[in-house]
Amino acid sequence: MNALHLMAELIFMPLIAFIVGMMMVLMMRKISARLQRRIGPPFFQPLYDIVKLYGKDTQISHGLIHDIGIIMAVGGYIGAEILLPVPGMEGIAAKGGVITLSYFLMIPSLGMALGVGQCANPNGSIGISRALTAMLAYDIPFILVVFGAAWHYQSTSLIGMIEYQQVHQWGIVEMPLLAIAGLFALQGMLGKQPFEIYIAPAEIATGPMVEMSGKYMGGLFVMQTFQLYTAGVLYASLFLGGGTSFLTLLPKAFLVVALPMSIAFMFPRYKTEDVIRILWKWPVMLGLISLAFIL
Amino acid sequence: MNSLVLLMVLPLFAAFIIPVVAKFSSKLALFTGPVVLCINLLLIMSAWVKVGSGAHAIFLGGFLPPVGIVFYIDHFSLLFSGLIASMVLIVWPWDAKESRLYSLYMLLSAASFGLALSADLFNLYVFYELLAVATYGIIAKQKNSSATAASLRYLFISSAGSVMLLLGIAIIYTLTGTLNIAHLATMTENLHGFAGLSAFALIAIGAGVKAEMFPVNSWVAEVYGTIPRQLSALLAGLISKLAVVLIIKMLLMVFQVQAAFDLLLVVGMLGVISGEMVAWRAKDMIRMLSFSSIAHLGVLFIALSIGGSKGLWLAIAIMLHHLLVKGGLFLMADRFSGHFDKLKGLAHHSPMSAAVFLVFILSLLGVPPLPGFWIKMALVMNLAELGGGLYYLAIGVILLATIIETAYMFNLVQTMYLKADADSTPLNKRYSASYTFAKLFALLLLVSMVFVSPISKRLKDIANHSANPQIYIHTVLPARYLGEKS
Amino acid sequence: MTLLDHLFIVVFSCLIAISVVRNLPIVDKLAPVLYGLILIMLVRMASVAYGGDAYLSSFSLDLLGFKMHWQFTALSWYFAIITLVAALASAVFMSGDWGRQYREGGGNYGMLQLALIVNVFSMILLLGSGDLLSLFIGWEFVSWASFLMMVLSPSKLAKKSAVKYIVYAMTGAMALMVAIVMIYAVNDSLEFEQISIVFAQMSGSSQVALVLLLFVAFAIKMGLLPFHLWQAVAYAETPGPGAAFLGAISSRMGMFTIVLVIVQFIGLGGLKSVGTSFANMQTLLAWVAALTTIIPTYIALQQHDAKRLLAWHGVGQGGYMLLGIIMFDSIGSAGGLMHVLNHASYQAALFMTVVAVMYRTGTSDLNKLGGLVTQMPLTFLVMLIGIIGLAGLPPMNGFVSKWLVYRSLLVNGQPLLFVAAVLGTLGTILSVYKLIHNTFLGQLRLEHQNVREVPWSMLVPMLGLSVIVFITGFMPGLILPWIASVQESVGLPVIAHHLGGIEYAKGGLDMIWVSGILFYGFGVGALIFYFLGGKSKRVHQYDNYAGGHFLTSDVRYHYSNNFYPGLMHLIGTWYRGSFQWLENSIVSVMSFFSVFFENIYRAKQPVMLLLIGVVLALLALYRNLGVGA
Amino acid sequence: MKKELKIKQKERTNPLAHVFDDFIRFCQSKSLFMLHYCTGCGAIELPPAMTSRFDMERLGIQPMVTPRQADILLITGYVSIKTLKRVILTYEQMQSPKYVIGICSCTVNGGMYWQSYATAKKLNEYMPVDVYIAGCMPRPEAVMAGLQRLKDNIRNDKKEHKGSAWKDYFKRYDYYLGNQQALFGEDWQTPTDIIAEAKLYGLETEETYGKHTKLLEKHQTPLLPQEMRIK
Amino acid sequence: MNKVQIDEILNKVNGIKITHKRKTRIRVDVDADSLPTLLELIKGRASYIHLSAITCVDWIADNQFELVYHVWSYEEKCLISAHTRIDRGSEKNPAKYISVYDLFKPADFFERDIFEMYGVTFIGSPRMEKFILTEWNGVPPMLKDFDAEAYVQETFKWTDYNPDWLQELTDQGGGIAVKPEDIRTAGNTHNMSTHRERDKAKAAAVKANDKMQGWKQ
Repeated sequence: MNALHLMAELIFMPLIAFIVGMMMVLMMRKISARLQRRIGPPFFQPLYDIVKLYGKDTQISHGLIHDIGIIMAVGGYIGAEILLPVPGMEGIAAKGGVITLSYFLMIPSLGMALGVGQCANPNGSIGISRALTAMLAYDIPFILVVFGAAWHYQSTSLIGMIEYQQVHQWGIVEMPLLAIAGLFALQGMLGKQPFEIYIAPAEIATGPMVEMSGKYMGGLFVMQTFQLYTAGVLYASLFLGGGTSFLTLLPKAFLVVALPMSIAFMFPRYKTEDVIRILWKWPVMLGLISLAFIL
Repeated sequence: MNSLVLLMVLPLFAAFIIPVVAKFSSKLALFTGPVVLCINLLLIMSAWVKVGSGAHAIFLGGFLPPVGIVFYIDHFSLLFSGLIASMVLIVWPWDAKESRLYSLYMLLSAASFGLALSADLFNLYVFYELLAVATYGIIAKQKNSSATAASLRYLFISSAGSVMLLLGIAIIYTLTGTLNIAHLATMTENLHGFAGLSAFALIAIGAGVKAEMFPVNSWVAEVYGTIPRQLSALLAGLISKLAVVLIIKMLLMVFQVQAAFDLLLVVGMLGVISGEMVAWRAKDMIRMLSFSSIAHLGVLFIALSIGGSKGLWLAIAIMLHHLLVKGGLFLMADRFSGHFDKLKGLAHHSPMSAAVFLVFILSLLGVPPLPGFWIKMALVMNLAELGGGLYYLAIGVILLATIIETAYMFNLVQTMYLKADADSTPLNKRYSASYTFAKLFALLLLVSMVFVSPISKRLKDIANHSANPQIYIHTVLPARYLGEKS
Repeated sequence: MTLLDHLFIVVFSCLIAISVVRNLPIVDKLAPVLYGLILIMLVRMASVAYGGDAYLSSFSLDLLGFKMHWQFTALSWYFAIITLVAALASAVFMSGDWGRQYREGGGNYGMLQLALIVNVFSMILLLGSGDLLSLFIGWEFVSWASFLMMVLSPSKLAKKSAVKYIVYAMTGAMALMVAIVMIYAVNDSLEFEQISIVFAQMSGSSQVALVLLLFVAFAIKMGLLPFHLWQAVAYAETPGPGAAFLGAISSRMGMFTIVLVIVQFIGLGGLKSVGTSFANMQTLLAWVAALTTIIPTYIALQQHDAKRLLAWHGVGQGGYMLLGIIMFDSIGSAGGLMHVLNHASYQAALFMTVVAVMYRTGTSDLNKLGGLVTQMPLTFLVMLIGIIGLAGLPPMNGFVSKWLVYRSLLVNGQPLLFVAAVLGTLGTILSVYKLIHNTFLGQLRLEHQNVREVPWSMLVPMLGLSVIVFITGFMPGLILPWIASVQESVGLPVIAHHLGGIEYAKGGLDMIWVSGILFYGFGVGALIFYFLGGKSKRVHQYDNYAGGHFLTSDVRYHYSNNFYPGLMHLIGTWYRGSFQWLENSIVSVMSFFSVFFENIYRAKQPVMLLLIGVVLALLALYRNLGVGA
Repeated sequence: MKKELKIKQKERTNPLAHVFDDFIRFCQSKSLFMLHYCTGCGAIELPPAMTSRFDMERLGIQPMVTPRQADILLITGYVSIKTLKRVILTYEQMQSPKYVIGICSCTVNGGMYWQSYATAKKLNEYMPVDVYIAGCMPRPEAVMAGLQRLKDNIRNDKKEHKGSAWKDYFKRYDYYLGNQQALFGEDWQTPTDIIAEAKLYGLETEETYGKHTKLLEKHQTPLLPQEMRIK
Repeated sequence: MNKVQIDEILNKVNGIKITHKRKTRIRVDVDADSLPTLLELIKGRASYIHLSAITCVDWIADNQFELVYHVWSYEEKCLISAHTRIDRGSEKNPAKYISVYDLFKPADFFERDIFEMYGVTFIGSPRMEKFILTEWNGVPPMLKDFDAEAYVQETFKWTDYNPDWLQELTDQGGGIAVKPEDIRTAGNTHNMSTHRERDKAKAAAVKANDKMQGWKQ
């Protein structure tokens, strides 16, 4: 791991994540448009949005913790991207296993929660309490999936999992039920339509993002790109054998993200307790059944 | 050695002289009692030195053993007589109005000395009755109606008890033809049948009335509630122990058999549980202390059921510890008593009395450095060594009792340390002898904490000496008589 | 006079010194110095923590045929160092301005200092015990010492909960006594080795009885599930930094004894042999631990008093320690042991922050606070580091020990336990955010406008503890050698470690790299935030979007009550009584019996009983005479 | 024509800044977040503009809920005086560069309610308006055309200076404040501190302060944000 | 309940004039002080339990207000509108009337609205305060003698309206023929007292405008 390689990984991994993430956001908005028989936004729309938000002349802040919250949100995800193995750049990913990665995904939500907390806006606080409850809901099936995968591949490092899958069949072939449970959990993780109670625009004015203006909102848009990218690549490396090169990894990642998106825009929004009830019932049951097979 | 008879004679004589002396000068009457007791104390000390490690028997009136009255002097009985003398001195009612109370106290001490020393059944029974009569008299002395009701109830129960005691002695007499304990000790085999055991049961329950044994101790709460605190300290602390001594004499010398031990064990356990449970609900200080003393006597019976010198040693240790703690607590109750709520905020008025109270409680519960812990530990260890389901049940009962004790004792302590508010009674701050004696007891307890091992060694010797029947028989029955027999 | 004797003498002399000087003003200066002195004495014995052999004390007592002697192993040293650091921090916290306010508020300050030193002395005594009897004596001392600490606060509820605690503690002590007696009865010796010898000879049922008794005794002190009802209320009501000390280490003495007795002498083989192959003792203990992580955490979620919330978390985290230890493999036990130190550090820091908030605002009720971050920024920083540690997120030490526990659950293939532990962690994250949000974030109330930061005498210990939380998180290698030597002394497989973390065949953990990446991410995020975006204008809290409504100061719109309504709809009904029924049932049985016995004593016809007895005796006599004659 | 007020905002000197500015202005024109304040009847025209037939998203315009995130403030229909207070508050809560589009003729000159005592007649007296879309409820095509016009204004704002009307609010704050005080009385105040914002971003001119701002200072002590203080 | 029965109940009120407009509409004229008894009567006896509205008409000429109480019956499927006249009062002693809040709870809102718009205070109504026009503290606006247009003329300044698109049109020679101000001033309606004169002036202005337009065809 010479210094140059390290520097390359540190800089390029988040960049790749950002670019691929933006393409995923575009795909998401195109899918929702197509489903509503609309044309949908132009190709570079996510880039325009982010640059416009960062280019705003004035933005308001409610205090130092508000700024630090957004920094933690973006920084947490940048850390998570570096831990996510990408073909050709696995140096650092070897250092932290899948448990560390799942914890890294919790840091941004906690950071954002702190930032929104200081905005002293009741809509934000209600949104955050729902976001954390939703996190509680989707993390149980997600952890079950991670447990099953780690147990099946006998290692917690993602690189080990990918090598295992290159040799044997893909994870989805050997653990179909677990893969479905993983998809369900992914639906909750991405925080899109059916489990989007914490951004309910009409009810609590986009929940946590109520006081985010200018570069703060830009930070959250960047976080969304990272979120989609991480979900896609993580699922791909867990179940679809990860890619030896970008050409094989990216289509899988895009497919993995496209599936929940197309489901998402068909659904209205669940109440908070229904989110928990559903995410604790079906994916957990699927996960346990498949674990029974694996163990 | 024969001067020891004076121990019993002097108080009797004083008991009848005091009313006459009181005619001339009440002050002289006041002091005759304590003077007599001091003389007795001196006699006991000299006897203690003379007896050394051996034992001595006094045959009254020159009659030879199986017939006459025998006094058996050894460290065990001297220890108890010493305790009697000092306890009666401590609780002496200096401010009693008329002299009849003094004579009753003299009668009481005489009976106690008799019980401690005499070595034959009938004599024991006589002194037991004398003791009962003396206590009725003292209890009835109180003016209020509840005292008379309590003494009436006590009269009924103890008379029934003494009837049972007499019946037991009668059965033994019919079986063996003799009443001298040493003589009985030589012919134990025909006493071990069913009749013998039922006799032992009768004697135990008969003496149990005074020793607050389970079925027959319902008088305890009422009597202690109404009589003055010093007297209840004497009764709970010492007199109950004398009744137990009676049982011990029978148990050790004659009835060293498993059935007897089991009887005592069961009765002890019932006593412990009933005492603790009711104490847990008690809302009044005196009622709580009396039921707690019932419980502790239950523990004493359990210790006795171990049998042999180990059992006796533990019993003595428990008796002494209970005397100090329960006696001290009752003496303390003189300063503050009554319903718990009235004790709120007591610790802020006089931190000293609260501290003393705390020391007594901690030793009662068996908190490590204090002697209570070592006694409880030794008791539980010995019970475990005996093995067997019943003994483990006994351990369980003792420890459960400790937990319940913690609960209600510390409820009381907690109310003490709360902020005082309107309706808590002000402490009667006037100087009272019993409070100083309570502090003395506490001091004794703390001092004994340091010398635990030497004291325990001394008690072990006493127990070994007095627990084996052979020494007893040889001292009481002269070799001549024995030679013929064997 | 070995080093251990020096330690005992120094601790005892400190006890005497403080008890003498406790009501004089110089106790504020003296107490921290004394604790520092004891800490130095302990550090001198550090060789035992780096693989050295145990220190034997020259004292030995022979009472009533029981021999007692004292020794200091790596395990006792590890717990002792945590106790001393926690005691030093709370002493410094106590002796400054908080002490002055406590004195003016009518509290008995001298007694609190005395209680702290008594606690430390009894804990050192327990940790140094060499055989079962000295263990028991130390155990009683510790129970009574923490009772003394709890009973000091003037409120009536505190005294009631203290009495409830002492009853629980005495039950535990009695259970321990029965176990010791069972061991002693076999071959009359109270040495620790006896436990394994006796356990081997014992029949199946008495084995179960022995293990259950031992576990009940230690579980009560540690507040594991069936006996957890006393701990939260008792620790929450203890005055100020006393709660910090008790919360941090007092209940972990149960963990010390579990490791010492059950893990070291009964061991995995013993536990597995007890009970059927499927439901053996190890799975039972594991499930008690798992339930202890979940249930108290979700009770904590409902509390609206900050101290109560933290106390309930103390109970919950105890479950992690047991879960780690009960796995008996190198990383699991390392996780359990390390969690003791980690939890002690951030629990003490969090309790101190709550006390600091109470010092300034007078209340710890989460529904009456809010927006204090601008007024008390340093306290906020300490609480932030504390809650990151408590929630177990990367840069802090809580993450390392939780990672170890998860890793061992993964290796041992325990999916249900794994999910239970994760449920506990997520519950912690939720309730911990509620804590920091309701006190420090959100709308600042009118009455707290001029609240200022707490004085330095309270800040220094808090910041010190949070530095410990961060350092041991960033470089867990600092304390892993201690844990390795403990594992070795207790007979567990030793963990392979380096400064950054743990090497493990199938995926280790390197905290230096992980934290490095995290801080690199934060750096890049800050870079993006400050350089790409323009200047941002700070605005007042009333300049807020409220659907076009003009916000004014008399409207209180800080969202704090019923913070997780969705979750509470779903699981709220299960937790209403928070298992209070468990306790009430025992009490009602007890009072039933006592009423029953009381009636016996009040019954008017005891004489009847006697007469029946007499008649029986007569019958026996008649029968006997018939036979005898 | 009103004279060109020089603002103190320093023009960025380095050429890269200009390239950067052009790119940002291009992106601003391509992505606009719309907050439509359905005051009057014009609001019903916007759903069709957003849905499949006209699809505003093609132009990069998304509906947003809170003023903090929004760039365009669509005032659809007559603005009663009571509503005008909320509209001004919302406008001030939006972050610049912000644009106001007045849909329906009621915002232009009072429309059919021109003689009503309760409605504000000209919207641009109270806040700078970029684009008016006349029509007593203009059809969605007109709305789309208006939005397209706004995008063009933003893109070539450097030449035509039609895209930065928002600066006018800071430059001639006193004029706007005067009109507002005329309607709502002298003690009219909003929680946002426009004067401090103008100072911070260097958008103040001599016309920002005047008689009306003095009146404002008399009635309102500006809400200073609580700063973190250690001691 | 047919027409005869309802008339028999209504005639209990002395001085009442009943006109049956339709099966579902009955108009009743009654003097001011006997209206509450009428309402109580029809509510109690004839199941007219729903007071759907109270309206007020400003007869400025007769210096009177006319209060109309519309009461609906669900059983009869019929509405009784009770008309009454109260004195209009003046600046110094404003118009007063008794409130029917104790009979019909919704009356609270209707009376509050009439108080705001016409200045009639209802004694006994719970909240006699501003309802909709919280910003308005001038004359009650629905009164006839309040001229909204005059108010508008002096509060709002009509700046000349020549936006740049109009500039371009005029440069190409087009533009507005008759400026809106001319129509407004030509029409000059604000001092016309009756509608008819205003309409006549408006028609003249429009004809002038068409004439101008003529040249464009």
